[in-house]
Amino acid sequence: MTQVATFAVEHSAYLDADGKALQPLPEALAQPDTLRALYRWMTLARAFDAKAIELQRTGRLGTYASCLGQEAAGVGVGYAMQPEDVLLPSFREQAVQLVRGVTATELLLYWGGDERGSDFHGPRQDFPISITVGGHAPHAAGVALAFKLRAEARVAVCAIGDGATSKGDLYEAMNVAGAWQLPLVFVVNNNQWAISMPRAEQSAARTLAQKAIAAGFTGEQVDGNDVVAVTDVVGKAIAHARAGGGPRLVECLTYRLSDHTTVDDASRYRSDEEVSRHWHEDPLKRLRLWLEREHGWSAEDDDACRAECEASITAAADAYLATPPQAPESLFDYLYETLPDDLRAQRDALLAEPRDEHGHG
Amino acid sequence: MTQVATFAVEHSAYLDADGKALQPLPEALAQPDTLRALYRWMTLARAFDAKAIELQRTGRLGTYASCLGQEAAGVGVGYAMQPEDVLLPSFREQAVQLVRGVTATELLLYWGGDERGSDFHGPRQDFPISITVGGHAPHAAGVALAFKLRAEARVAVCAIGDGATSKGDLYEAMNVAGAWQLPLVFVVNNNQWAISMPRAEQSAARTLAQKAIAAGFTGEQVDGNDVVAVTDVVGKAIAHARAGGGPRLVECLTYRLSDHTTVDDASRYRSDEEVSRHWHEDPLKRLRLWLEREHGWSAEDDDACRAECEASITAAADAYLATPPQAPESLFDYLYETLPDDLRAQRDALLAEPRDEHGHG
Amino acid sequence: MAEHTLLEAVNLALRRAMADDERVLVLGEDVGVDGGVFRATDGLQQAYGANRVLDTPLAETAIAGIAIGLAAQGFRPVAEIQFMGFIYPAIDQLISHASRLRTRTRGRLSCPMVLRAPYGGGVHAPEHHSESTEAMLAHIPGLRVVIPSSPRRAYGLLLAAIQDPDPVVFLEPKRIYRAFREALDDDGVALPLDRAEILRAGTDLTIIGWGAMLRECLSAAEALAADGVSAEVIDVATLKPLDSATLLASARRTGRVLIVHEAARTAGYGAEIAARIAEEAMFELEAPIVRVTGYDTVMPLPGLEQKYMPNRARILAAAHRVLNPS
Amino acid sequence: MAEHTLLEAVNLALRRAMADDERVLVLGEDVGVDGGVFRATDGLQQAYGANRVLDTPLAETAIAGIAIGLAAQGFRPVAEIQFMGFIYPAIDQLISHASRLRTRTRGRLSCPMVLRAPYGGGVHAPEHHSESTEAMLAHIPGLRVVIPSSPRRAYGLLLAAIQDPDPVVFLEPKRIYRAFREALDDDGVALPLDRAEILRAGTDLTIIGWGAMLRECLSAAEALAADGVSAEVIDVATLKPLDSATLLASARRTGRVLIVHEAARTAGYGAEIAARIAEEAMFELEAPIVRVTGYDTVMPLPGLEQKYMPNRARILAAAHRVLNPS
Ligand SMILES: Cc1ncc(C[n+]2csc(CCOP(=O)(O)OP(=O)(O)O)c2C)c(N)n1
Ligand SMILES: Cc1ncc(C[n+]2csc(CCOP(=O)(O)OP(=O)(O)O)c2C)c(N)n1
Ligand SMILES: [Mg+2]
Ligand SMILES: [Mg+2]
Repeated sequence: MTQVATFAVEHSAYLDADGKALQPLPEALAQPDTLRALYRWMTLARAFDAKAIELQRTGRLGTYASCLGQEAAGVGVGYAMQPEDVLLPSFREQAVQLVRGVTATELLLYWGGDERGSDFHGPRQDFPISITVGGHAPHAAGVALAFKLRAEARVAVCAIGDGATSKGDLYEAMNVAGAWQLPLVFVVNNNQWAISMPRAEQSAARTLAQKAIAAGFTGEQVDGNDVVAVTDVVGKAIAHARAGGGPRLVECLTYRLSDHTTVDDASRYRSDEEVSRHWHEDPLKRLRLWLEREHGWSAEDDDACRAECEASITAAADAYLATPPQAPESLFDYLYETLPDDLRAQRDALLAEPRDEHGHG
Repeated sequence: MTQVATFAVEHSAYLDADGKALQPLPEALAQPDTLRALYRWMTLARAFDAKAIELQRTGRLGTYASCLGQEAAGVGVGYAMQPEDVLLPSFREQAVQLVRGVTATELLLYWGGDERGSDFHGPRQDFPISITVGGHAPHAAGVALAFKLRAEARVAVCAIGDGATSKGDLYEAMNVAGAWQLPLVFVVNNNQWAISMPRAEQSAARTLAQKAIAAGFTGEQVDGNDVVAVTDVVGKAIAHARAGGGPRLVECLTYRLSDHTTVDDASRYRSDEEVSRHWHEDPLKRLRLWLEREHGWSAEDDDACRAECEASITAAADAYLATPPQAPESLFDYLYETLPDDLRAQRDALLAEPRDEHGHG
Repeated sequence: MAEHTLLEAVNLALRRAMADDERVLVLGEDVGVDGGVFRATDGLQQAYGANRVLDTPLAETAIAGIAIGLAAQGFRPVAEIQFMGFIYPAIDQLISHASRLRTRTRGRLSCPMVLRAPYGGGVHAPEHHSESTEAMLAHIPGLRVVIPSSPRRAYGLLLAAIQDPDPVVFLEPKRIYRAFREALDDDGVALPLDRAEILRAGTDLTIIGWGAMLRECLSAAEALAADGVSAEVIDVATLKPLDSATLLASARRTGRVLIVHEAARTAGYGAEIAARIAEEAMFELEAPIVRVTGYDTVMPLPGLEQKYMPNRARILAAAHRVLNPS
Repeated sequence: MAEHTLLEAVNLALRRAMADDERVLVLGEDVGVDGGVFRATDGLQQAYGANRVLDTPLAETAIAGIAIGLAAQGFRPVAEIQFMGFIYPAIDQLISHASRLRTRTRGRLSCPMVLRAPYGGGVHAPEHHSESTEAMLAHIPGLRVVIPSSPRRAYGLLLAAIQDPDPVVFLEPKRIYRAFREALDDDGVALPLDRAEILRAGTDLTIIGWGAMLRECLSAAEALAADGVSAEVIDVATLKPLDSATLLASARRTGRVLIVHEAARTAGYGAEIAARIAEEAMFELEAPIVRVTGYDTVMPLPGLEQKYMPNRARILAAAHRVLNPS
């Protein structure tokens, strides 16, 4: 027997759960302004999450998938991207989307059951949320191929969960991305659960990063609750892809502190004890401790930051709640660029139905 | 950065292209009787192939996918299996099927467009040929799961091509097989081409064996033109799976000496020079040279072997050609166990049509 | 006799089938420990163990394909697809393999599997969670497609589907999972897989539907009765094979036919029923056959969902057209 | 004007589209160096380079999904699925994404892609190589489904499909890829994507079909003419959106309708056409609407293929039933 190939998976981390540095922070990210900005984005994401759950609980939002505990993985990815890059998000990427410039009002519209929430006014080329697990991965390959064919220095970033790594769609997209050396970064948000399926039962692969080996490119792990590590490692992967180096996969090790969605009851399949244990890993806490220790961040600073974020989210929620509903005929109006004659009668029938006016919720 | 996982892919070979031993042959396979049996199966497979192509060229068989040059990969797998194991073949596995006990007449019936060719009288639980590339891989996981649930010491063997390794179906099946530690061996018949797509363009993965890393189990390479190596390595993988060790993947490095099928013209996408070069690797030749050198195999022995195989295939072909066609209503008779009332009228309509009698071809 | 919801009836039928036949297995995403996202498989893993109730990785192609392999090996797998909107990665397995294994091998192998999925709209769910594409499946030769409309029918039809020696797609109208209860005897008695049921007898008009739409149909029939119109309401129940005889007999009796489904209109299954009646009973009709269906649009997010779904008012308006053809 | 086969017409249309619009890309298995297993893309890679004609790995989900990504980015991808029998792994991408991208984003993104696939039986091919499941696709809101019946129509319809701003599935009847030639001007003129075409005018009977079946229909019409029956033959061409007006007008004129397709009968697209005529023009018909279709069985291996396929004899037998309803 001869060894014909060997592979390794690396893991990176900068800040531990107590906000202590495991190694010197990367120069570019170590600046207090940058760290404060990252912290503020995470705080905003958490405020958004809380508001969304509140709205859902009071019947003013639809089923909602919380990103509680995963803010670092989200914000780090958003921060590592350039505006001209394109994000293809799954349904738990509110944090990335906020950093990308999708407004909280748009996100609420979407989760409130209104398609206009996906008509982002900020990142016009970003993809809408993919509810089909893994279904957007091939689109990411197509977007990245577009960049490559046009010789644009842009990168597609496809965000998926640990559960999605079991889907053939993702694998096919990864294999093509490798074969064609596409400028595409896959970010696996490994929050340890796919509804009730724990990570260990999802796959016998020791790491999800090693999924990339099958497609012929590098996969690596990062502490997904360490926003510095996520920003750094994803940033490098994006830079590598932008420079023509081909795809990369980054597995962010994090934890879903919430139920799967507002219709899930996670206590059916995991213990409170497990969840509490993971609160210790909270991504906000560790960066706050670092900021306190290294950059004089005070309780007042923290309160102010939180208050500002909450106010901005409340304003967004008010704007959402005040948005009049879509016209029913919009069902037809966005189906094709031009409505085929064949559908006119159906649209007319819809218009002939009695209309009741109502707001969101 | 910390290394959290490392992997390696091994390659095995015993006989080189000139029939010289690269290392001592495994005891069990080194016996002259065994080697002669393996050689005879390969000769039979080649005779079958030649006959099938002759029948196709003369309008007496449908489109046919030749296994020329891949006899070792096929025979080795068949030889390594136990009768109670289950084979799930792709469409180029005539050699395995023959060893499994599918008759040449059945194979010809199938390729002649008659479903009865998949009603194997030998290996009753083996799956029929899967024309959908990779589509049978999930079935293999189901079969292996059945064995595991019933605590039977049986193994499912799923044969696919290099092209199939790009399919999500295969990946999903592999991932489940790993997660559930199923008694399942995947054999990748890497014949370097998927119709016109060369192996190197199919995937950036350096080896196809490493696809298994994504699913958390071992993948290895073997010289697929060395029937000793194939039998040995696949045999060990099967034994490992039978003993409860979980799945394995074996990549057989071989070469498709023929066109993709009888409707393909490979000269459009690869050079004659490339093909001739690979004739040097011929699996029959190398074992014949070994038998000659080590076990006194003579030209007469070889002629006799070939003649016996050809006669048996000719008899099988005659039986095929003499088989009366199926009754048209068999279209309905095997659709459900009991034909639903709703289809009776359609069956009656079919029966009312004028019938013309005809044989195969 | 205890009263049960449709969801409980599904659970009861699964329990009963697993108790009676050890070849019956349940597999799917979150069906085990969690008991299914709707709780259809609640308690099954506790009762029958993790070897008979298997949580699968997140992979619908694999789920369907594994069920095929198990079925070929003599098990009776009942696989769940979490929502019908995620059935599409399994369609290749259904059309290319499950439905063909018997005919492909001339009966040597067969595929006695059930693929269950909650289907349909009206529950204010995210995108892809309100699909109703039964017509695509009913086009596939070799499959059976079954849709219950009540707890009792869900129980009997699911038992039948599990006992059937061929592949069955069993679509559960999630909108009425918990909408009402029905007295139900857990007696293990299966219903036939090729019979429509007349839910309400009538003489002036035949209303044909399936799944959750039948509640709208029955409610419309009630309203028509108040106006002195006697509407017959038929639950198709087995879309494939279709019980044409019952539908045709009713159409001939009433002379007026309305077909209701929430799926998009074009190439929906209502077309098949209309076509059969037009072919077999046209001269006995007093009015054109009218379909009340979802529009040929994408099922919208919840904000406009109610605009999409056919309802009592739309059925009544159509009934009046059928009763007074211009 | 040169004479071309349907296959050559497809090739010409692709060349023309690529020459006229650099956003047009071709991708699929074996479409590049090999020129496609039927040679539909022959010479394109030589002419336009490997950056515009891409050989993909063997992965149909990816092929469809990549086309969606390209389309959203402003390209006009023309993806090939080698045979319709391998389109099923791409169905999820079609129904869940391609057809929804525009409405999902309220027009912010769109999906101007074409998915081409050879379809239909009659060429003595292996299993899965003779599929005809157009009805499943025609049920998907937001898609267009187009099927040409001749070289000229293939050329014009494919150009139109490529120019269309929304996703189009373009199914090519492989049985007539090389069956006959037609004079064809490579003038870049597209045909409308919502018009049926009357191939032969008639007064006594309307025969409606698409794809390769139209040859059988025309041949039947010929035979009927010899018997003094004037049959009108209509090529549906665009199954989605359907040109109901042309079909209804003909049905009203002749009063007798025959619908022909090789797909399985139940929930086939013939049902939709029958249902529309039954709803809109029933009182103007002199005979029941009759469908001549493939059986509700799996398409057999070549040995029995001819027993499965509708043909002139079956059409004629049905025509006589429609002409003399009992
Ligand atoms: C193709 C598909 N199958 C099933 C579902 C139902 N579902 C929604 S989320 C989910 C689990 C996803 O797990 P993971 O990928 O880890 O993402 P997470 O929810 O943890 O963020 C499932 C099964 C779906 N949306 N899409
Ligand atoms: C799902 C699917 N897609 C496409 C095809 C058409 N096709 C038949 S064989 C083949 C290439 C297969 O290559 P490989 O897996 O390497 O097997 P080989 O033919 O070399 O034995 C293709 C594309 C198919 N049969 N199934
Ligand atoms: Mg997860
Ligand atoms: Mg190959």
